[in-house]
Amino acid sequence: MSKKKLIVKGVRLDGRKWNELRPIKIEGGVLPNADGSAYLEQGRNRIIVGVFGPRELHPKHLAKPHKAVLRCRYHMAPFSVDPRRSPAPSRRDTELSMVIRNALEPALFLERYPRASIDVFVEILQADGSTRCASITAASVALVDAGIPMRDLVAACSAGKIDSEVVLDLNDIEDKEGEADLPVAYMPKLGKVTLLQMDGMLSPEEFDKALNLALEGCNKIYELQREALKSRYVKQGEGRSAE
Amino acid sequence: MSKKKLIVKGVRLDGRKWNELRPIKIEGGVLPNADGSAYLEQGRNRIIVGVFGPRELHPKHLAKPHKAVLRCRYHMAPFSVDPRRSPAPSRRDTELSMVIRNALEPALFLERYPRASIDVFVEILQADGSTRCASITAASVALVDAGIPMRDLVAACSAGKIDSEVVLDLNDIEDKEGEADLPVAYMPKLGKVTLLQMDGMLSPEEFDKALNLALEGCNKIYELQREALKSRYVKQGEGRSAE
Amino acid sequence: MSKKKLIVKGVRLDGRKWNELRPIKIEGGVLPNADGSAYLEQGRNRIIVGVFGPRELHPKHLAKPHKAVLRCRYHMAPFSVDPRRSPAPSRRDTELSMVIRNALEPALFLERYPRASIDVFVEILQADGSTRCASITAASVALVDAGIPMRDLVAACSAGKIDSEVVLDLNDIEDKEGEADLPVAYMPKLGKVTLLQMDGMLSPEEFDKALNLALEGCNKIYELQREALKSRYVKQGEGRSAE
Amino acid sequence: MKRKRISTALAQGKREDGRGLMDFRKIVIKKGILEKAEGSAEVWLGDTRVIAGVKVGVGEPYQDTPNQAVLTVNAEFTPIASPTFEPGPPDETSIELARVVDRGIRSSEAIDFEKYCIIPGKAVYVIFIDICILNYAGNLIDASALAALAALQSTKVPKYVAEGGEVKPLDASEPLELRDLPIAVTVGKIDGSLIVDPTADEEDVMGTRFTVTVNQEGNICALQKSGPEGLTLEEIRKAINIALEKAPEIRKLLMES
Amino acid sequence: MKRKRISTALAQGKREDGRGLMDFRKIVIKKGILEKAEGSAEVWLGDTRVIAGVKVGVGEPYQDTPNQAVLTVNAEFTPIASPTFEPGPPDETSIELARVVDRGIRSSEAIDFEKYCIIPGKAVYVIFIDICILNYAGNLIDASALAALAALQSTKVPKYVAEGGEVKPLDASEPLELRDLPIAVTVGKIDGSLIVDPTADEEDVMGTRFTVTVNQEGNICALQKSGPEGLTLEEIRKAINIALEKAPEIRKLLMES
Amino acid sequence: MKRKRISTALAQGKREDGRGLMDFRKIVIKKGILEKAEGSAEVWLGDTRVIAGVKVGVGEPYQDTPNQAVLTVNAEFTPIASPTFEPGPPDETSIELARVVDRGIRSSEAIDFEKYCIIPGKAVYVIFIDICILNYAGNLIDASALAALAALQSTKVPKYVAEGGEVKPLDASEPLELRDLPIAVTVGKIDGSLIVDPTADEEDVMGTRFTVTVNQEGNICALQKSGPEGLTLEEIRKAINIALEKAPEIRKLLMES
Repeated sequence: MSKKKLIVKGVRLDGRKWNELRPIKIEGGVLPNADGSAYLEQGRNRIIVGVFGPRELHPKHLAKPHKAVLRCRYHMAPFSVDPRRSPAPSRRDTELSMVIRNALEPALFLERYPRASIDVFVEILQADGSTRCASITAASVALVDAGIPMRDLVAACSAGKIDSEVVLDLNDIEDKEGEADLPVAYMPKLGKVTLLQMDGMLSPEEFDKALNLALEGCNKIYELQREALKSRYVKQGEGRSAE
Repeated sequence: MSKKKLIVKGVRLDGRKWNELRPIKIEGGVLPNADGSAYLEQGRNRIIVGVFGPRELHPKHLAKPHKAVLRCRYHMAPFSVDPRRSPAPSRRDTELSMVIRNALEPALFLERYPRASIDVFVEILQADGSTRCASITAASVALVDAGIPMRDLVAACSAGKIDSEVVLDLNDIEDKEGEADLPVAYMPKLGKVTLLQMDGMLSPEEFDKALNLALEGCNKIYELQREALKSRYVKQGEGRSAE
Repeated sequence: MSKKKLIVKGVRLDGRKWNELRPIKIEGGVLPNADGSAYLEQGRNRIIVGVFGPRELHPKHLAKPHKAVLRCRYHMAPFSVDPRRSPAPSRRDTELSMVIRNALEPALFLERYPRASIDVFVEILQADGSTRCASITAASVALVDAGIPMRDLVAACSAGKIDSEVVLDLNDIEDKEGEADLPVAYMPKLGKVTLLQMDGMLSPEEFDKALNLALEGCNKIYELQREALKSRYVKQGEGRSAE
Repeated sequence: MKRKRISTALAQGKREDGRGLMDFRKIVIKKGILEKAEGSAEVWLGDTRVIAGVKVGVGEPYQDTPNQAVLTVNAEFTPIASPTFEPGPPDETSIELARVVDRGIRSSEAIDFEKYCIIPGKAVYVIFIDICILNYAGNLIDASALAALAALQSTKVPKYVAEGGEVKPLDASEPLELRDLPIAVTVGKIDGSLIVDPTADEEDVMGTRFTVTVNQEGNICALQKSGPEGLTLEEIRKAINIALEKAPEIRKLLMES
Repeated sequence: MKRKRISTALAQGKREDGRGLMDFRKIVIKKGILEKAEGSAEVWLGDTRVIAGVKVGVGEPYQDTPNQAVLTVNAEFTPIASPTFEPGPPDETSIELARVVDRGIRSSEAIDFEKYCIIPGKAVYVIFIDICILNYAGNLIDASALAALAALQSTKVPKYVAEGGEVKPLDASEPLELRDLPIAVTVGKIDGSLIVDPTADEEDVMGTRFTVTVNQEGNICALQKSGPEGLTLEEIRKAINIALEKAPEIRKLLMES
Repeated sequence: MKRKRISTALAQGKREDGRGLMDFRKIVIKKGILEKAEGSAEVWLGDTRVIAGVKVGVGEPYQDTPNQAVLTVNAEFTPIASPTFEPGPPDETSIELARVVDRGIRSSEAIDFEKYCIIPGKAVYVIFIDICILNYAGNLIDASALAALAALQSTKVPKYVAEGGEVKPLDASEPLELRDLPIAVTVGKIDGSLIVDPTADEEDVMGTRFTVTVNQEGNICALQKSGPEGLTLEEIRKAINIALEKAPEIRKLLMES
């Protein structure tokens, strides 16, 4: 649907190469009241995640006898997008809350906490494309910050197609004007993809290329998550590619 | 409120005489998952009813210690009318759900199932006038299909006044452009009227005539219900009058 | 924000002096079904309050083990204002329900009724400015009418600033076009202010003057409340000042 | 117990409160009780107390009736009206109440909707009737229909003119023109006896509630049967006759108020 | 127990109901089943039964796409479809279902949205696809996507013309032009086995649900992974290949219906 | 226990956290933290953390103020801010918070609403202030009022022109003009002691919360008393004086941030 050129002489509008991530900053333990938390910037995305639990689930009839219930909420601040959006949840919010939950669940030992809930609340303060991936990346760090044991960290990154090229980590305009968006979440140690959606059109070959590129992005982000958890803070400078 | 002629030379716009029902098709047992079900066509009405129960009622505080709770929902598919309607329930839907419940309740032995619920869900796939009557007719068959004992079948049919004439079984345009609409539900064996509403204007004499005509219609439909229950399927051809 | 003159030659648009209350009528025990009730007219305000309780609180999980829960609802009839308003509660209604609850609570012995609720329902039939004060005045009488012991009656009255003058008991146009509105509720015997809000702009000196004026108004209204409780009915004629 | 008390009385042709089966409680009608609404009325039916307010504005017509005014009837059961009423959005009972009142007014063509069109397809009068139940002591439909009608009788319609496709308010108003006075009469059936104007206790034990709305000329302009029991043909005819007989009495009261 | 039964069958390369892992249940497609909707279709996938209705109207375009028609897909799980479905507003599952169907149609550019613009920035066609689940027996996405497409195939678009900035209806209609036929194929994973067209019981024990939507030219136009387990790269590739293979078979059925 | 600890400290003229009765916690103000909003700010008041975002658009004015911009203030208690907050629509507390912040800005006439009218009666600027509570540690009103004001200070208003009755955007913006800086100071009463800037624990045991909003010239531009206890005249005067004294200190911080 695009008319505007998104890649000019091999360079994307924000100056990146096809296989380059946006600058990323991750910080754990940013909220005093939450059991765990993380703040993430990826390009102009600003996301804060708070984790509560394992804790007693209310109302009790929703509790499960043999495992914890993982609850996720993806929520956008009214000022996070242009024009301002209503604070009431949209259908998109509902779907994203669900796919984020599905992306995180394989990493957790829910069976260890019968009758409990683990609550992951994602607040999008500013949205700039690929927010569901960034939310999963941040939530993963917040879960570790909460002291909740995990099988592996879940790292997430999108790939996509713009101006007929497969590229990494779509920003807002690339998502809206581009030809395909492929958000992926991955547990690198376990080799499992836990989020996989696609919008737009890709040939099977392009899909293969885009999936591999997204996984490279996930691996890179995985390293940043681990650094952030070691030092409580990590910032990846500009101009670093995924390879 | 009408300008357009609805009866021309004794014949209604769809070709019927004043005392003629629209073609009717009734089929029981059409839904694998429901405890009982029925599908009904009456003119261009397409209605499907599913019955569940007697079953445990949730939430429990709504249960009654000495009898079952009958719950009815009248619901129109968004594409059932023109223009498309919102799937959220309207005030009309709420009222119709209530009058349908009141029309069916006298036929049931609710006192036999304390703490239980019997749920009757009506889905209007296409609406063409007198849908509340058609819903009751179909629900009655679905209740029997569910194996729920009944004092009598409830048969329902409307009469009304169009172009100053009392006529049987109003269709959509006759309902909207006509002078009166009198939906009636009846238990023929017990001689009890369980639904009776009126919209529009009738003299006491016209009311008597219309009520009697509607009851004749109910008797005819009652036969069709019984045939449908015997053979699981009945189709009444075109051009058969209520007498 | 005002252009129109609200005081002409020392006289307000409705003929009052700066320190004059509007005509007031209070009547207790007006509703057969409520445990206590009161009807109040103040200018063109028409307010009816019903009180229920102390009674068992539903749902039970909201009950408090050591005290009663006081619940208040401020509700405007759709025809109480111009243009007609939706019957759904507005944000203003929610805030006013809360400040009315806070204004009444200090007068009640909630600790005497653990697990119970006391419900105060305010219906504004016609609104003409300072309705929150009038609601508190009426609610206080309704609580006594319900036989609920009170530390003191709560009397309420607004003061404000219009055309640069501090005046008593703002009506609708004075509230909308004036420079400040100061609603106050007071327990005269105990010397406690239980409602205090302000909208608009006052210098500290003007605030002092307005607060004192409002308290004089409260004292006057307090007398009327006591008369109403003695005789079940009181009507204060026109043209009586607060002094 | 309540049931037994009521039944025993009915068996002797009387009501719990001493009334005969065909007697209404005392009816009090006050019109024009509010200054800010375009129309208003208060009705007492024994201890049942109802206020109706009419607000008149300007808005767009419905697409399928471009030259007709819009009428909306709404009912609220305020929580002061009964210890069992809870605040909240309208439930099934208040929706039914509003719709039965609406049907009576609409079917009788009491309001000439085409007269209250300002610019066809663009601007028409929008008439809101809001019914507010202040005390519930049975027979809300009859009380509400009466209050709505009394409020309409007191209604002053603000004048507007169309100027160059725009609607301009004039500083004038005139009484709403009413072409009919439809009266709702509700008949209850308890143990096979038919009664009018049931109390709350009677409604609790009543098997059927049947409302017949009758216009000035003695025609029927709305019917609503409710409740978990059926009616025989005989009972329907009796109820219709009761309503045809009672309606003029109540209409007289309304016109004299 | 259910789990064991299903697993045992799968271990022998079979399904509980006797199907092979790559077999769909019997598919029945009926187009144009309703007269009042502009388009309609009913689809059976074994006992799963879905109706889709298409309504076409005229409305305003979105601000950021002033010369494009508006498409809205909505799904309702009616309470007749399963004893566990409750009436109420759409939940997470029905929202996801509608959005996955929507994405397939939109990404494949099956509808030329610019063609269905009437007055740029002012009036465009508004196309509603409403999906109504009548019986739930698993694999709602594939059934719903198919029903939506079949309903679009049967759709007659009423004609409108722009006259002096106003939209006028003509008494004519023409078939909706479809440029593609995107087919959704859902693959489930149970105990490491991949299967197509899962039943309700299989869905209950399934760790992952992965839907691949494939267009006419064999390109991928939507993906949706769901469920609490992950997929390996190998499994993803296999699933994609299954979809690429199955989609043309189903498209053939659709075209022949 | 908590109560006793707090009371014991207050009896000795101190706070649980070592502050004096009239000391605010550390205040940090960051303006312009978001690129996409027209204005934004983050405020820390000790551990209380609040973000305010300002969005500016164009819309219709209210009928009774046809030549004035529209201001809407909204507050959300996000569930990350406290283990006891639940997601959902605004409750009584967040509505009160938003309305108190709104009242301070409106009463001080900090924004010249008439200046931000584009076409009288048709198009005006619509200014949304959304307050997002990220961590709750008491005194949300003061923190939120401060964040809202700081966000307004950072706001760039996109320029529009009226051309032939239509609104056209220009590719330019200019800072929002603020004519005043109203500061909210909340005073709490515990056991008869007045304190400023209460913590969450202090709020739990506080009988009264009294917020005084003070403008640049030392006038009072909003008051809000809350909580289940009353105030004496003496306490009201003291609280007003505390606010008149504290407000300039906080305003200075705001202007220097």
